[in-house]
This record gives sequence, structure tokens and C-alpha cells, in this order.
Amino acid sequence: MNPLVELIDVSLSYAGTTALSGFRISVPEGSFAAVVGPSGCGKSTLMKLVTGLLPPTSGAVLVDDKEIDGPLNIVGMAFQNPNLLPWRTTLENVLLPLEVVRPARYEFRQKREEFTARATALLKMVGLENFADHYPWQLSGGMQQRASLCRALIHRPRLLMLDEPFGALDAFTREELWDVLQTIWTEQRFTTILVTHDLREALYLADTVHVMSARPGRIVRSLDTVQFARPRDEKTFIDPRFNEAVLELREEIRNQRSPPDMQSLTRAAE
Amino acid sequence: MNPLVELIDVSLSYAGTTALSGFRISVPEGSFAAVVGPSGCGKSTLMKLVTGLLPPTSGAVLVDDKEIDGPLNIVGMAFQNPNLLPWRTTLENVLLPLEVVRPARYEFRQKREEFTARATALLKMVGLENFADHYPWQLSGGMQQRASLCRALIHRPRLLMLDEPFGALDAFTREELWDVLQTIWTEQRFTTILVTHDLREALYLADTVHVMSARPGRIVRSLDTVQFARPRDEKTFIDPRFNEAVLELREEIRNQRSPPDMQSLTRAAE
Amino acid sequence: MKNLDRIAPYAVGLLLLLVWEIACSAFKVPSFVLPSPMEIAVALYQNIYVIWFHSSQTLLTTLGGFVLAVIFGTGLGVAVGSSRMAYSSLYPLLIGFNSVPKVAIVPVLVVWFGIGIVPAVLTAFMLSFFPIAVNVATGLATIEPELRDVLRSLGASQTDVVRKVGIPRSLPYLFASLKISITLSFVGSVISETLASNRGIGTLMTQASANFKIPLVFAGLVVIAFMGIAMYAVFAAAERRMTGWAVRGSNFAVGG
Amino acid sequence: MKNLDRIAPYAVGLLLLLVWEIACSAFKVPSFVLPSPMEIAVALYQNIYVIWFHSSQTLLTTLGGFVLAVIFGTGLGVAVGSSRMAYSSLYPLLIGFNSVPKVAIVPVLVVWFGIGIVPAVLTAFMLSFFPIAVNVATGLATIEPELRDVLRSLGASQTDVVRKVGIPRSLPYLFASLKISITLSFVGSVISETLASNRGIGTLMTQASANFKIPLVFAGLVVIAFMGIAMYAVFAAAERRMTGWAVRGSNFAVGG
Amino acid sequence: QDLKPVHFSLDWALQGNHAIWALALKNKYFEENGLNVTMDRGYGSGDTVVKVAAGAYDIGFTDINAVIKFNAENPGQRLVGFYQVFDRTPNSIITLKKSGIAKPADLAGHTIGAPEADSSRIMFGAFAKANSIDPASVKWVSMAPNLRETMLAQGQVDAISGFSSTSVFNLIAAGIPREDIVVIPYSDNGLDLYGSALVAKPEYIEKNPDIIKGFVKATIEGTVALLKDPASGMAAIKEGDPLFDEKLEADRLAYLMDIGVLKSKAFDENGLGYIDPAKMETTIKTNSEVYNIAAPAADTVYTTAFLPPQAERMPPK
Ligand SMILES: Nc1ncnc2c1ncn2[C@@H]1O[C@H](COP(=O)(O)OP(=O)(O)OP(=O)(O)O)[C@@H](O)[C@H]1O
Ligand SMILES: Nc1ncnc2c1ncn2[C@@H]1O[C@H](COP(=O)(O)OP(=O)(O)OP(=O)(O)O)[C@@H](O)[C@H]1O
Ligand SMILES: Cc1ncc(C[n+]2csc(CCO)c2C)c(N)n1
Ligand SMILES: [Mg+2]
Ligand SMILES: [Mg+2]
Repeated sequence: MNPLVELIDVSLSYAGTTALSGFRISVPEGSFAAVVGPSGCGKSTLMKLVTGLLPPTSGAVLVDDKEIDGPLNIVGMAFQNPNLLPWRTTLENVLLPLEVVRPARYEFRQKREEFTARATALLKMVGLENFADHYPWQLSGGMQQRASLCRALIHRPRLLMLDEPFGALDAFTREELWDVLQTIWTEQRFTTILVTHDLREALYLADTVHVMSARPGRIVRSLDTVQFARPRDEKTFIDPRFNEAVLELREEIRNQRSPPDMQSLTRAAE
Repeated sequence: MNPLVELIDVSLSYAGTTALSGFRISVPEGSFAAVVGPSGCGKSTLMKLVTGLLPPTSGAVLVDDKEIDGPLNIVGMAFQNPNLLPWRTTLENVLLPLEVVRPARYEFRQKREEFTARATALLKMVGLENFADHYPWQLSGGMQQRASLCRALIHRPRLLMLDEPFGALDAFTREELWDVLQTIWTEQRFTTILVTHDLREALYLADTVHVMSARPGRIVRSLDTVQFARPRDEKTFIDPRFNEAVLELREEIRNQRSPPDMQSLTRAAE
Repeated sequence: MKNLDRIAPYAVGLLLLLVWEIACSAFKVPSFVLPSPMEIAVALYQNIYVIWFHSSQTLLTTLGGFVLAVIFGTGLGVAVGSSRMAYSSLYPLLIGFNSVPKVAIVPVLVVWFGIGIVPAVLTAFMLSFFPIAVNVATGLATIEPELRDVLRSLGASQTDVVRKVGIPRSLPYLFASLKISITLSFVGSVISETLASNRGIGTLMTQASANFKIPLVFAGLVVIAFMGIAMYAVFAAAERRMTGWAVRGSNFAVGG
Repeated sequence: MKNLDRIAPYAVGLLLLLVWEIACSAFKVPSFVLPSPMEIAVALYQNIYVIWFHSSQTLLTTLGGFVLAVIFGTGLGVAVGSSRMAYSSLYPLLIGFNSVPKVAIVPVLVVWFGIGIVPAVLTAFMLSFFPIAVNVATGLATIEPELRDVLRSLGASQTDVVRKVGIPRSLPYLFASLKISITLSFVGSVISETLASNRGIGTLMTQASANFKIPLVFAGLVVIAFMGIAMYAVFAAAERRMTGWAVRGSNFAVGG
Repeated sequence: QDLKPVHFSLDWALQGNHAIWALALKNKYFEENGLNVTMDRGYGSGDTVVKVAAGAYDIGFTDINAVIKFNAENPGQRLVGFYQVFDRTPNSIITLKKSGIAKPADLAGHTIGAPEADSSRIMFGAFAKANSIDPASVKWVSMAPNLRETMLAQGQVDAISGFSSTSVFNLIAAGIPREDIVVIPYSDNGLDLYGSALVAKPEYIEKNPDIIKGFVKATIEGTVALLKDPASGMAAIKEGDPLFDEKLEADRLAYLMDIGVLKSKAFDENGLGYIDPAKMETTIKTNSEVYNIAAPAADTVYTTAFLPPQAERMPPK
């Protein structure tokens, strides 16, 4: 399959901090990639590069075989921070992409009811059907995150970018949403890049799990998950190979980190 | 031991939403309590009640045996959202409580160096020693969360409130910080209330784990963890009773939740 | 609390009048220097028709200038706030233009447009567009990049970003600037009327002052003040409806 | 880009002067209606000492009034922005007061304080405190409750909240209001000088206009505009240093 | 029939003497002379001069002294007076009894308030010369025109300069008894100059001689009607301006007639609008000295070409 997203020798430096360096990745069209790595290694930066929110310092970011030079309009993104607009209700927030992306924006008035129904169905799916008319600041942290997920999906993007979309959820809500996401993905087969700290989540959802090194980040390992048949379900969790893979990833990440400074810890605790 | 925090039959209603109802909890002075529960059940609300940021709709919130009627000044709180002030560097953000709480605020000028050293030591502990002079928006999500933890600790509060302080961190950073927190707590023995979605985290750190029902939230189960000797370490994880307790909590939370609506899921995926 | 809130402005207003009245009689301030509220009230009552005749015109020209200012000011603010080029090239010019007292420019307008409603509308406009432009520009320039990124990640155009995030985000400050601007609009149209007009509170005031009827001058001022307050009430209502989200948990609600 | 930015204001300014000059000669605008830039330049050059004598006084009174306005306006803004009571009772009064053209009040000041520097300073102050108060109040009333809670959870007093969150949070808007206010301060002191003063650009302007030396009037205006721009440059520098965080990733930096 | 439109600006807010044209409008004198006149209030003589020169108005009623000055500053845009309305300037020094100032010589060492721009203040040099006092011996305080009387009443200045017809009545309105007000008119103290006139641009006059003629005729008819029945004149203004204070303005008009401004021996003998070339020469010479300009030729300042025969402009007995 053709890669939809390809990063070639990308590096990105903020003033004073090199976030990514010598970064290479290739995500085939229609596949589900997960990215894991230690905190601060450049995962969110990667997401911004792929969507064109940031230009790389060097190297090339190719989407659809073209080097991008600004934000794309085939993307749905759930940011690490839910970033809901405080002057819009949950429903209005979820509808936002349809007011912006082509061609939905031109049909927005006439298809308003259809779009609202679509948004309501998504909200129901994540358990927010009763909060459509609430404002974001009336939602709990986890509820905001779920609304943000709906906003990323509503316009059926070709490329879905999820930056720790389930971080603020309890284990059950989270696992339910895994299945929700899997179902939608199986239907629509958009290309997905998921950043997560939950290794089980990465293995459960993705076709390939990429492990990043500590800052400056680059990919040090890519693990295929073809051995776990789709659709995956509770049985996948008890597959011994699944737990082996979790441990393997765990070990890989541990190698990428430097231990904490226990001396300073003792000092601070004095 | 005397309870430092006690909630008696507390209920809290926002316009249109009852977040807590018939809520009772008692947290002995110097103990470590963890609160777990489904997303949106009222955990963050509980935190605001205990610190006096919100008055209860009915019932009584007692701290130090006195009913509170406004924000307290014995508290260190890490909010679910890091909420760092964007016009202050990381270091200045961490120093903020010392500019506000008594008596530190009066000594702030003369003890500036001592305080800065204390803040720097805390930052080093969480791996942010190189980011003291960065602004919050120059930090990754996980880094912000760690800075926020430092801010909650800097003024050595009598009551530490942590609302999912490790949610945005990878497994290793998270587990290291558990140990960091445990060490500091063992030294200083401040009373702590920790909200988390990670059951292992709750069991590893707390003396008692409280399970909340779905909204309107109340405590349906409180689990003691005396059987796991302190200081806890990697050996605790392999204690079979530990994993049993995790499963037990898991089951308890599952009972508190209603299953998702799979019909609407199929509709949304059409 | 709610009730007290409603009474408060009247109470403070009354108190002020009382202090003024007492001060006037205690210090024997002559009425041609500063008339007492009673004298002003009498002048107001005796000339109510004349005042109505003039003030209706002033209200009209003020609103005309104000509407122009809102349209132009918002546009200018969007331009200045969203392009660095416009910012650095226009800001100094705008400041220069606005530092200049418009009294000196009104005569030019009168020569070009004749005495009447046009110079007054234009003066009201010239005085009041700047605060709107400044606040809209500042609102746009200080949008949280996170919110902007939400839109940019959807491939939104600059215009989309301004419409969907910039304007709503800056609304509280747009309203703030409207409060400043409406007062300046009144000042502008009255000043222009003082300099060249056959109708309007400004005309009334020069005429009264030419005849040394100072209480009538102040009666004119009082009417302007009330028209300003009435306009404010309109904005305040719109503001409450449109920017409730921005003051959601403000101090006002502490303990609520 | 950076260079272009630096040149832009001058380029636009020059362009404007050119258009003005050409329009004046094309439409044969008489110099006593609107002098051309060349005529103004000549008047400026020929009267440079007189202008300096008068403008130095105006600058002084303007700054005096402006400093008062900043102090009082900020205080008032804090009061109005952090207490619902103050908000609902003071806002209407302030609007009323500011809708009134100060031309009518200057005479009262002159009678009380005598002709000279005091009425000019007070007029500059009266015209310019309001935008500052409005923007500070709006800044405080729209603080994100999350940020306020950070301080409140530490048991911070209302004052602490204002100092540590309110003021820094509202700084971009405080600067915005300073830009508005400084222009109003200039207008205020010049207007007061026009009405009663023996020194200042306002005096120069009435004098010149009585002598039909309209180019000199406009030369005075030009000097005021330049003083305004100079003050703006000072604020802009302070603003860049103090509120960089607020425009961190603004459009200005797109692609950077 | 076709009425020719004319835009006419007064020198100041409506006052009693303006009833000349209010009557001309009301009694259709303008229409009878083929004119459709719109009349606007003015904002000072200087301002009226500029507006007529700029073409915003066709005809203005303004101080001839201001015209002389304007012509000197703007030689290409000059104005010409074609009908003298005021035989004398009402410019005066006005003070209160308690100041002890009774004659020009007493002014030395005192403060006088007036706008910098006021013709009374500008003419003061000539006034001082005519009365042999040192102009530097008085201290001037600048203020807006309408602040003058307040400042005098409040004792912030010892005297003010300006039109006595305005200041005297403002002081009375401020509660000062008439007998406490001291007026020292320039025209009684060695500076007998002409006052306000009807003016227009020479090009306009040349192009529209009929309009000018008609306007002069209507003005004369209005003046005659006003002198005959001042009360009807006051009523005519009041109709269009409800703020107009008939009683005050009737008094002001009577005052202007008393002091020989609107009604004078020269007008009585030679007819309304009469210009004594010698007196006009003095007016021009005084202005040229004060402003330090070359004295303009008399025919660039005024013309009598549009005056009807003397018999048609005799004031009522
Ligand atoms: N706007 C910025 N300016 C300067 N440095 C930045 C900026 N954004 C991110 N960084 C730096 O880049 C590095 C990578 O940040 P990034 O947000 O990509 O990390 P991350 O992998 O998403 O971490 P986390 O798991 O904690 O969210 C960090 O060291 C951070 O300090
Ligand atoms: N300011 C508010 N106004 C109205 N409703 C609110 C407000 N804050 C919270 N709620 C409601 O109260 C309930 C509990 O919210 P809370 O934030 O306490 O949940 P939580 O347990 O912290 O959830 P999470 O794990 O997702 O953070 C939610 O239903 C939420 O919608
Ligand atoms: C009767 C009469 N009274 C006052 C004025 C007022 N006024 C108009 S212009 C001017 C100053 C000269 O430029 C003054 C004082 C007047 N014109 N006629
Ligand atoms: Mg991140
Ligand atoms: Mg929460």
C-alpha cells in the first residue's frame, strides 16, 4: 500500500530545544499507526508536523506523496488538551469541522439537521448524549476529552490524528472507546496515527506500534501486530503473545530513558 | 487518628447536573487516600469541595473539625489540567505558592535563594531541571503536569490534593514519580487525597482506596491497603494480593457503569 | 443581593446629586460657574421641548457615526490584529491621527460637506473607531495558539480563523471598546455641532452659553449623559447574552 | 520580512503625505481650508522655536494627565472588574460622565484652579482614564476561572488574585487601553489649552487660526501627532517585553 | 419666478441685531428681490471670513477688520465688503467698578482676559497707542470667548476686552448690577473704526451683481423694519429659534442702537450703509499697523457700487 504519510529525515528545533532529529516514519494509507515514547520526546510535535501546523526545521514531510507547506484539510485531530471552544456548546464544538472543511461548509445550512443527527449519534456513542447543550467548562476532564474525540471524527477525515485521546478516562470507559474506535475504523478505514502512553491500547488498536527515543525523538523500533487478528476483543488481551508484546515494548521504552535523580529527591524531601 | 477532612452527607448540584449526592468520606490526618471512579462521577468536584473552592449545596465539609466557608490555605493542589500561568516561567510557576501562602510570602524576598533552590530540587526530581526558564507553552503535556506537581508540593502543604497528576505520563515516568511521591510523603506525612484512573497507582500509593459510583457520585466501597507493607516497591507489584485487589476494584467500578450504546455506534459508523 | 444590585446605580447617582447640590450651596458656587442639580433640573423642565428637538438630532448623528465606527473599526482591527505588516505600518499612523484634536478637522469637513448632519456623523465616527480597532486587534493578536490550531488543523483559512475563533474570543473586549466608543461618539457629534450645526445638543449648548444660560448648557450635558447610559444599557443586555461564557465563574459568582 | 516591517510605517506615512499633497494641488484646496504637507512643512520650519516652546508644555501636561489616568484608571478598573456591586453601580455613571464633552467642564476647572497647567492636566486625565478602567475591568472579569482557582486554592486574598493573575492576564489589554488613552490625553490637554491657557499647542493653534495662519495650525497638529507616535513607541517597547507570552504563537509567527 | 439660491452666514449665534435678516426672510424682502436665502448662524467673525472665502457660503456678515487681516494673509482669496452694517466697532474694555478702572490710562498694571484671537485684543496695541499707554504694561490672560465674563465676575482678571454688546449682557445674566459694569469703548477713545459688514468674494460679486444688489436692498428694508419695530424683529427670530430670549435681545438691540453701532449720526444723515472714506482709511491704516502689513488699497476692501441711491436707504426717523 502507498504511504499516506511519510517523514524523511525530519528534524525540528524550537528555540533552544531540539524536539525531533533524524526522524523517519511511513504510514500506509488506511493503516493504523501508534506512537509511544517517554514524556517530552516529541510526540505532540510529530502530530503538528504531520498536520502541517509546524514546518520541519529540516527534512521533508510528505502527505499523499507531496511535500506539505501548510495545514492540510483532510485531517481530523484530537489534541492532547481537548481545546474545546468555550463559547460553543458541546454539540456546536463537535459540529465545528463541518462548518470549516470543504465541501461540508457549503452544505452546512441545508444539511444542518443531518449533521446534527450525526453529531448526536457520536456524542451518544461516547456517553455524552445528555451534555450536548452544556458548555465545555461544564464538563469533567474526561467528558471534554470524549467531546474532542467526536470533533475529530465528525467530518470523516482521511487522516485521523489522536494525541492521547483516552488519557483522562477510567479503564472501562477507555476500553469501551477502544472498541468504538475500532468499529468505526474498520468501517471507514481512514489512516490513523495514535499517540498514547498505554501500551495495551497501542497494541490493541494499531497495525504498527512505533517506539520513540527520548528527546530529540526518533523512531527506534516498529512493532507489527498482524499476529493479533481483527476484530480484536477481550480475547486479544488474554493472548499470551499480546502480553509478551506489551512487556517487549515496555523494555524498549525503559531503555530509552535515563533514571531519575534520587539524590535531589532526598534533598527536596528534607 | 483524627480526620483532617470529613464530608458529611454532602451533595453538590451544578445548574442542571447533580454531581455529588449523599457523599461521605473521612480522611485521617497524615493518611493517604485515593479516589477512583468512572469519568464524570464527580471526583474533580470533590477536590474543589475539600479545598473550599466550591460550597456544598447541602451537607457539611469539615477540615480540622471546622466547617469551611471558603478556600483554605493549608492546601497544595495539582489540578486535572496543569493550569500553569503562561506569563511565568516554569520556575516562577513553581514558586508561586511561596509568594502567596503565609508565612512564606513575608519571607519571600529575603529567602528567595533558598526557595529557588527548593524549587530547582523539585524540578530536578521530576526531570525538568533544564526547563526551569522555559514558559509553560514551551513544555510538552507531560512536562506541564510534572511542573504542576512541583507547584503543589513546594510550600509543604498540610493537605495535598492531586487530581490525576500522572495521567499524561508514560508508564516509566509515572512509576518513578510514584516512588518520588511516596518518599516525600513518608518524610513529611502530609494528608493526601489522590484522584486517579490507574488502579495500580491507587493501591500502590494509598492507605485507603475509595471507589465512587457513577454520577451523582458517592463512595460505594473503601478498600484498605495495610496488607502491603511500606515502603512499597517493585516487589509490591508482584504480590498476588496486589493484583487481586486491582481486579477487585476493577470489578467494583464495572458495576458502577452502564454499558455503551452500541446501536448508536453502528449508526454513526454508517 | 440581586435587588441591591438593581438599586445600586440609582442610589449612587442620587448620592452624587445630593453631594453636588449641597456642595453648590455650601460653597456658594455661582450658577454661571457650576449650576446646582436643582437649577439644572429647572432649566431642563422649562426647555424640555427645545431639548428634545436638539437631542433627537444628536442621538441620530451619534448613532450614525457609531455604526460607521463599529463597521470600520472592526475591519481595521481585524486587519491590524491579523497581519504583522498592517500592525507595524498602520498602528503609528492611527495613533498619530487620534492624538490630533478633531476640533481642528471639523472646519475642513464643514467646508467640504456643508453645515449639517454629515460633519457631525463623520466627527462622531472619527473619534470612536480607534478604541474598537485597538481592542479587536489586541483580541486577535492574543488568541491562544492552541485554539487557533484547532481551526488550522482543519485547513481553515485566515478568514475562518478570525470568524470562528478570533471574533468570539475577542467579543468581551469588543464590548468593552463599544462602551468606550459610544461615549466618544457622543462627544464627537456634540463637538461638531458646537462648531457647525443648526440643530443638536451642541448647537443648543453654544447658543445657551452665548446667552450665558449656563444651567441650560448643563441640562444639555445631562441629557447627553442619559442618552449615553441608555445606549450602555442596550450593550450590557447584548453583552450578557453573548459573552456569558467569558465571565462564567467570575468573582461575581464566588460562593454561588 | 523583518526589514520590510521596519520600513513599512515610514513608507505608508510617506505615501499618505504624497496623496495628500497631490489631492491638494489637484483639487486646488485653498491652504486656509486644508494646507498641503509642503505648506505645513514650511510653517513648521519657520516657526520651529515657537512650536517647541508650546509643544514642550503640552507634552508635560499630557504626560501629567496620562500618569494620573493610568493610576486612577487601573484602580477603578480593578474595583469595577472585581466587585459586582461596583460594576453595576459605577459603570452607568462612568458612561454618563464620559459621554459628556469635556469642553463644557473645562471652564469650571479654569474658574476653580485658575488658568494654567492644572486645568489642562485635569482635562487630559478626565478624557483618558475611562478606556483604561474599562479594559482593566474587562480583563479582570474574564479571567479564566481555572487560573483564578489556582490562587484561591492557596488561600489567596482577592488582592493576591488581582496582582498575581488579574493584572498579568489583562496586561495586553492594559497596553491596548494605554494606546487609546495616550491619544485622548493629548486631545484633552490641547482642548483645555484652546479654551484657556497662555502656553501650549492649543494656544498656538487658536492664535494661528485667528491670524488665518492655517498651515501653522496644522503644523501644531503634526507635532502633536508625532508626540503621540513617540509615546506609542515607548509603550510598544514595554509591551513587547512584558506581554510576549500573550502573542507567543500569534499569526505573526506562522511559519516561524 | 426663479429665485436665486444664496447661502448666507452670520458672524455669531443669533442675537438681536440679526433680526435685520430674520425680518427680510419673514417679510419676503429677499424673495421680492429674487433671492432664496438660507441663513446659518456663525462661529465668530474670523470663521465666517474663512467659510465665505472657501466658498462654503456666498455672503457673510462679519467684522470688516477681520476681512482686512484675512486679505493681507491670503492675497489670492480676498473678500470685499459691499454693505456696512455696523457704523462703529462695539469692541471695548469691560470691567467692574470695584477694579477702579475708569479710563484707558488706569489699565496699566492690570490683567485683561480675552481670546488670543479676539479682534479687541489684537486691536489693543492701536488702542494703547491712541491713548498713550504702554501695551506692555497690561498682562493678558487667554481664554475662550464665553469664559470671559465668568473670569471677570470671579475676579480672576481685572478687565476683559470684547464686544460690549455681548459682555455687558452676559455680566448682567451673571447677576452683576448694570451700574457696576464699566465700559470703555474703543470707538470713544481714539479708535473710531468701522464694524461688521456684508462681504463676498469679488468673483462672486462680479458674476452676480443682481444678487448683491438684491441682498443689499433686502438688508436695508429689514433694517428699516427693525428700527421701526424692534419687537417684531425679535418675534421673527423667535419663530425659528425657540431658545431665543426676546427680552434680552431687545435690550441688546437697543444697546447697539444707543452706542451708535446700528443706528448712528452718520447713517441718519447719509443713509444706511454709508461709508465715510476717511474713516475707512483710518480703519485700514490701523489694521495695517497692528498686523504689520502693507495697507491695502481701499477698493480692495470695500465697494459702494451696489448701494441704492441715498433716498432709498434712509433710516426711519
Ligand atoms: N512551542 C514550543 N516552544 C519550545 N519548545 C517546545 C514547544 N513545544 C514543545 N517544545 C519542546 O519540545 C519537546 C517535545 O515536546 P512534545 O510536546 O512534542 O512532547 P510529547 O512527546 O508530546 O510529550 P508528552 O508525552 O509529555 O505530551 C519538549 O522538550 C518541549 O519542551
Ligand atoms: N462548572 C460546572 N457547571 C456545570 N456542571 C459541571 C461543572 N463542573 C462539573 N460539572 C458536572 O459535574 C459532573 C462531575 O464533574 P467532575 O469534573 O467532578 O467529574 P470527574 O469525576 O472529575 O470526571 P473526570 O474523571 O472525567 O475528570 C459532570 O457531569 C460535569 O458535567
Ligand atoms: C453683537 C455681537 N456680539 C458678539 C459677537 C461675538 N463675536 C463674534 S466674532 C467675535 C470675535 C471676532 O473674531 C465675537 C466676539 C458678535 N459678532 N456680535
Ligand atoms: Mg504531548
Ligand atoms: Mg476530573
